[in-house]
Amino acid sequence: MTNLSIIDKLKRSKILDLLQEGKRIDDRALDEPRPLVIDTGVIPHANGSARARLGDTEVVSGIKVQPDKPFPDMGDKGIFICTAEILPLAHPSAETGPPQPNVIEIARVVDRGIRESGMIDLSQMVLQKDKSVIGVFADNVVTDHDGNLFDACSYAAVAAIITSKIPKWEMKDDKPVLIEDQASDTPITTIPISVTMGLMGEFIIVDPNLDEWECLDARITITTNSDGNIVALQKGGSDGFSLEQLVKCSELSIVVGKKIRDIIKQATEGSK
Amino acid sequence: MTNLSIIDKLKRSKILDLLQEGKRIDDRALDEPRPLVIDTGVIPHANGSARARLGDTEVVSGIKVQPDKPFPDMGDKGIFICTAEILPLAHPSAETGPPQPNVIEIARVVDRGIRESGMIDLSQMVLQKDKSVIGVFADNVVTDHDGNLFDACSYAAVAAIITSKIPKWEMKDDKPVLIEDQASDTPITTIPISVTMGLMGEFIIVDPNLDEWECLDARITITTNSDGNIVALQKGGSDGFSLEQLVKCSELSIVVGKKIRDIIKQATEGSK
Amino acid sequence: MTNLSIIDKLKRSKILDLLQEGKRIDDRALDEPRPLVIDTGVIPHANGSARARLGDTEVVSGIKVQPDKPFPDMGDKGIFICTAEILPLAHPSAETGPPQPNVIEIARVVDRGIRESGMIDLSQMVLQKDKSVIGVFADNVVTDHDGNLFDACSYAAVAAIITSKIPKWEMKDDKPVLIEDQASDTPITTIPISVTMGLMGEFIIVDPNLDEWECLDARITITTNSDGNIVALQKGGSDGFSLEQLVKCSELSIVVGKKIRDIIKQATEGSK
Amino acid sequence: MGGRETDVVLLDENGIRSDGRKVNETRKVTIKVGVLKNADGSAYIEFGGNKILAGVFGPRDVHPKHMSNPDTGILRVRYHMEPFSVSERKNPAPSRREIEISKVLKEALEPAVILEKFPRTAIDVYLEVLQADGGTRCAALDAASVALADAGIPMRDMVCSCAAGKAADALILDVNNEEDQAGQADMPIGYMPNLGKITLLQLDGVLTTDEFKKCIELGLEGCKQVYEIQKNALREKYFSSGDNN
Amino acid sequence: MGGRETDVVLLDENGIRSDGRKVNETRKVTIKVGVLKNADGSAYIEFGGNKILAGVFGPRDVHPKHMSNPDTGILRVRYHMEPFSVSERKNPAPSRREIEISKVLKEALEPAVILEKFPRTAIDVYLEVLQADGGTRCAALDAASVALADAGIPMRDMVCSCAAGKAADALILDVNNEEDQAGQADMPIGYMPNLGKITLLQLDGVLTTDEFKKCIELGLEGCKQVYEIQKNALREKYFSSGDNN
Amino acid sequence: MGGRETDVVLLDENGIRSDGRKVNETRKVTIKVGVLKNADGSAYIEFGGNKILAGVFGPRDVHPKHMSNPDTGILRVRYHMEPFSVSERKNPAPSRREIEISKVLKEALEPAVILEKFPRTAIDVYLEVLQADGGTRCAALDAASVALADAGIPMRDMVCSCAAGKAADALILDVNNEEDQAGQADMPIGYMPNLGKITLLQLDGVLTTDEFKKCIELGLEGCKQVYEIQKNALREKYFSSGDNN
Repeated sequence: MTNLSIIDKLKRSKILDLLQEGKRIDDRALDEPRPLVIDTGVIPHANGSARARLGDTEVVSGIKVQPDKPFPDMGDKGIFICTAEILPLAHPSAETGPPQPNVIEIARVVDRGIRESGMIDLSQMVLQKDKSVIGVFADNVVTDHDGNLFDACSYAAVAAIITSKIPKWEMKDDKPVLIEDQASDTPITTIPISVTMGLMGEFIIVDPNLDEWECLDARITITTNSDGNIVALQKGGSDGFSLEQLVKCSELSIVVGKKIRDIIKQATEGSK
Repeated sequence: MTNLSIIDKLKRSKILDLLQEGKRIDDRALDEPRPLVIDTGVIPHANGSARARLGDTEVVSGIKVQPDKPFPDMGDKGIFICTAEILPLAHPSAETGPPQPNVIEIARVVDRGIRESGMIDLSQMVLQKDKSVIGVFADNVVTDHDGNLFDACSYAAVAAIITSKIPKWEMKDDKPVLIEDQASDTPITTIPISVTMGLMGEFIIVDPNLDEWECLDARITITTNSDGNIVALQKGGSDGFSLEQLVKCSELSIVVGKKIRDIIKQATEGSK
Repeated sequence: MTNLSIIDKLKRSKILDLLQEGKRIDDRALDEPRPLVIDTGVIPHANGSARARLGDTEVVSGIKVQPDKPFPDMGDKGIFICTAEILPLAHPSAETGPPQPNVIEIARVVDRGIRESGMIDLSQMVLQKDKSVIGVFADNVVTDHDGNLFDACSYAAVAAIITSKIPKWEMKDDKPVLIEDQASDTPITTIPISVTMGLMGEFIIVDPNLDEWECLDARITITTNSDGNIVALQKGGSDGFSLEQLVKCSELSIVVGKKIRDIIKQATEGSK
Repeated sequence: MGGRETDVVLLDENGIRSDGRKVNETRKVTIKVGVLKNADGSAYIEFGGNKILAGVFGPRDVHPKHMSNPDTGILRVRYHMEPFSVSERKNPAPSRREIEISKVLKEALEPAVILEKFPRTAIDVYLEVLQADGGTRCAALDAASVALADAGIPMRDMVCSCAAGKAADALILDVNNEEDQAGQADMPIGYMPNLGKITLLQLDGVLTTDEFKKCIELGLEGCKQVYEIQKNALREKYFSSGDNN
Repeated sequence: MGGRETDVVLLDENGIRSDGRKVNETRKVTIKVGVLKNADGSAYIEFGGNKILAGVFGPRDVHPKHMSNPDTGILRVRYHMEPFSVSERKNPAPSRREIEISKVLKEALEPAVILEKFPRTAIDVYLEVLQADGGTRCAALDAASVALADAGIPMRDMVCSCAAGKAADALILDVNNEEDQAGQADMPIGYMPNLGKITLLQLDGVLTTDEFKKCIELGLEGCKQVYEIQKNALREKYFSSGDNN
Repeated sequence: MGGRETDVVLLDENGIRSDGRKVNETRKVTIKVGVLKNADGSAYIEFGGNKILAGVFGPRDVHPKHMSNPDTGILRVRYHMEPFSVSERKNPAPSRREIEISKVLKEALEPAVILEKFPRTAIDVYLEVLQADGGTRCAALDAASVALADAGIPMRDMVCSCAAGKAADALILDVNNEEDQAGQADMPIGYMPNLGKITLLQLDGVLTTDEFKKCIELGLEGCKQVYEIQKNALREKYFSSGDNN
């Protein structure tokens, strides 16, 4: 906490005072995420797309599907790559240039949640073993930044993937050739949902907004799958958690995750 | 104009006073380019080369011709790539390091003038459709900078291309193999000439030198082909043109372009 | 010398005073290198490795052997690439980021000594002419920096190469396939040893430590092979040598080089 | 103007283009103002299939300081395409094309923005292409002007922008992606109607001088149509409450 | 958790792992303190096949100055792999993975280091992986704590670290490279035993909530074992002369 | 010294080299002074097929300031090859080879330039290889010295440079590209004749100690010949008006 500015320290003290009374700065319950609105098909030329608005944080995710080479030693699987970028119009403090460590972390945590859950059945995406596979690229751009980019990017990417279509390619002369108008649904096995929680003093708050985010002691992102199992996790921030706090977070991640999953399911149902 | 330094403002006011009297700072007429001297064959090891000296601006252009992969979806055409660099010895203000936006603009405007005119018949430069084509690289280096690099680079590149030879390759085992001593003339269909004009107050001046360049209101580069048609155009600078001014510029670009084209034709004739 | 700081000038004057009396700041003779300790096999997972401790300068060298494409026009030879990096924990002044010119020079001088001596018989490392060859990568990392990184990196790399093994690959379907448990000794033809000497005033000192290094007038690195011939040489620093001084340096490089070669031979004998 | 071979009929016997438009008709343009919470001004434009977001910050301090100008504010413009905005996924690093367009758009906006009022500061315009469909630079310029106005930046005029060009030997307004690929000329134009100044002008392709003049005139008509849409979008945000409630 | 197919039996019928360990057994860990001459503090750890060097500089001045904080010191951590540390030679440029791990390790160490005492300065921790064998981030964190202590940096506690995970349907301590490739879950944990705080926690793989809790508890046992080794290593350097001579 | 196989006879039975020279003969060298308008000093050298432009600026201010030295001026040298200067088009980004040669040439020039006279300033030497034909670093060094003199920079002596080497078992002066590719040794030498100091010395290839000494001596003969050409070039620019008019 010592690395906070004076303004952030004052903010933190005000937020903590409210938390003592069981309240949050934007009147939410401690375990209540901000309203989530998912719009799909926002980039019709992409193979899949979605806009997630989580409170005042907004992310657009576009999916591109194209043939690629497999990763080494993974010749029997398609590839999945997830990126994130905070567009400079998303916040006065956002910077252009090569991605900073905090943005790399967001991209990798979102990527791992999707990858480790096995959400996309990548074994169905091989054109020719060891030579040519289908690649799914999920690029997330933050257009408005009001905190908790982990979850907003994750929800946008997951919704975009659910609604995405895989074009058909056939191998000809060792090269993949596109077969027009034969796209099929992306093979989805589960819906991974990340839930990010902040620690401030002894309080655990779900989906911190930017004011809260800037004066958290620590944070944790837990991703669960449709079966209610934990598939990925990332601790961050300058303090630590007790074992009890972590157990509480894991329980929260399942309860909150279920609600979010339902919202995403509903939003993406029509567009399949 | 507000972003000019005090010195540039004084310079601008002096240049404008002269223009009111129909004079330029170096005694040229408003529609008169600086003397152009073209030397060809200055880099004998290259496949083509030329030095253009436009007043005190000097550019060396070297052509390298080598097999390459075609651009995607352009498998039935050779490739043409044009670069520009202001060498640090060209001016005290020139910087080393990755190319700045102004240099990228120069390279792209010169490139477009040559490409859009269809100067080189790239359809004759295919070794194997979709797999292997001939690439023509025109690299322009500015060795002395006294303004209007657009035209100086363009003239050097065009002269170098006219004098260039294409070596012969044949496909063997899917790879291009050089056939020695069988170079042929580069297939030229037209000679594109760019003419850059500056706007200062109400005056349009052709081929601004560096003193003029630094206090222009706006500028325009118009490239015309041997038939006297316009093939490329780029407006720059911090002000705008009226429609009448643009029509006048288009007329100037044809008249001046014709004179320049004659100089380049004459300079390159011997070396073909 | 004028580009020395005041501290360095005082240090230089003290070192010079001692040299007048035939002494060095760490009590060595002028032609005496620091104690050299070579440990091999320090990175068992690599194909070869060694740690060289030269006085308080320490370098770890690891060898990776893997199939690669040959250099253009060198299709009948394997490739050898040598790098160097001063790890930031090696010295308070070491910087992270892309390699600085002084580090690039070290890597290239070490590389040339090994390459020009023909130490590794690269003609034995071809899998398929012009298509696939074996590459030997010698990466040197400096873990403690007390001057004369040229020699410390060179000794570590040479020892690591001597102890390295080349796995066996066979070509199948135009691709190299690893044959397990068939590694053979790297074919060594000679042992190149670099000896770096500093010039201060009229004195030539062998293997300058960091205090000496920082106030040298000039330096020279001479690499000799097992036959006592000179195979590579690099002058550096802000002054020059007389012909007589260079002849003396060449003699020193052979005498000192022989001693160092014996140490490395002994250290690597067991591990072959 | 790739001049690529294609089977598409760019103009049919009735003078109707491949997407159903007449030669002097623009695609559908819609602009929304103030779509972002954090930017000082913002706009979202759909121009045919183009979808572009513009955000403006400033006037604000310049870092590093030596980039600032004690006599005037500076305008900085970044045009950027999202990886998913084009048919082949775009590498996230800025391309030479994006760098050039950023510079051209900056110089198209500078004549409009009254920068002298804000010495030592910068006004930053960020243009994000979410979906590209031919003519992104014109659409981006339109959105940028509106976002600058939304940010309360004093302006001499708004810059409106539309391309004109040539396809199937006819001069056409607002060149779409197909016409850009297979057509004969594409000329993006930026215009300040009140001042009568053309601040953006580029051309790829071949035009006679006569066609050149007519092509500009055609393009200016398109610009003026867009200008009305820009003004309506601003009016809607700032005056709609009075009208509708 | 690539879940790659493999012929390796990760756990035999007697509950013995492929490298001969029991499920609740760590690999061999040895730590040497003060191995570098120039660093203010240093440590070398061998954790199974991992070989990692940690060096600490500071508190020292920050360049450029504007990166410093007038209220507190800052901690900077770089985790870096040598090109020869992994089976396929690694490109020397820092990977996205290395950048993320550097950040995660920094945030795992920050709770331990008393930075407020050194305003305007930086403490730099450099972690060099000479050989990687699964679990490098845990081993690097262990070495970092010891090197910080060796540098005399005041700390609230030392951070000790060890992974737990799941393979062949059993929870296992200290996941090795083979188990990481073919197993079901890998969860690196960093812990401050005296304060009872978990400062590093990541997870790849699938666990039920019940397994999650048990897995942390198993991992904390491993952490505590490493903690003793860390303390012994420091004791050996600073107090061995009295004992042995 | 690639030692590549080749059909070329590097030395015939009469001791004549593949390009017609004797073993102790340099290629043709011509130097022109003051060829650039904007540089403070400049020179253009043709050394055999090498064509190199040298430009000098300074003494001038150093940016950023902290790179300057309050006790002395600093010399900065950039050696750079144009993309079209070599047979395979060169990538425009500076290669490791160019960075090393820049450093070596800087250290070859430093002994000659009286930098103490210009504290806090920089003298910049830019060397542009328009066409390369073996021995570019020597030719660049020759041009650099002349350009420094043309810029009026005070010098202790001019550095002249020429390579010696070994091919077909004979020691040869001024190794050309063919001899560099197929020969046995190449040793670039830089020399200040008045001070008797060798300021550039590198070697690729194999020499006995005896050959080493003879090779330097041969190279120094070449250097001295170039020295005369350098002086004549300067004389021609600065004193030719008196002689010729």
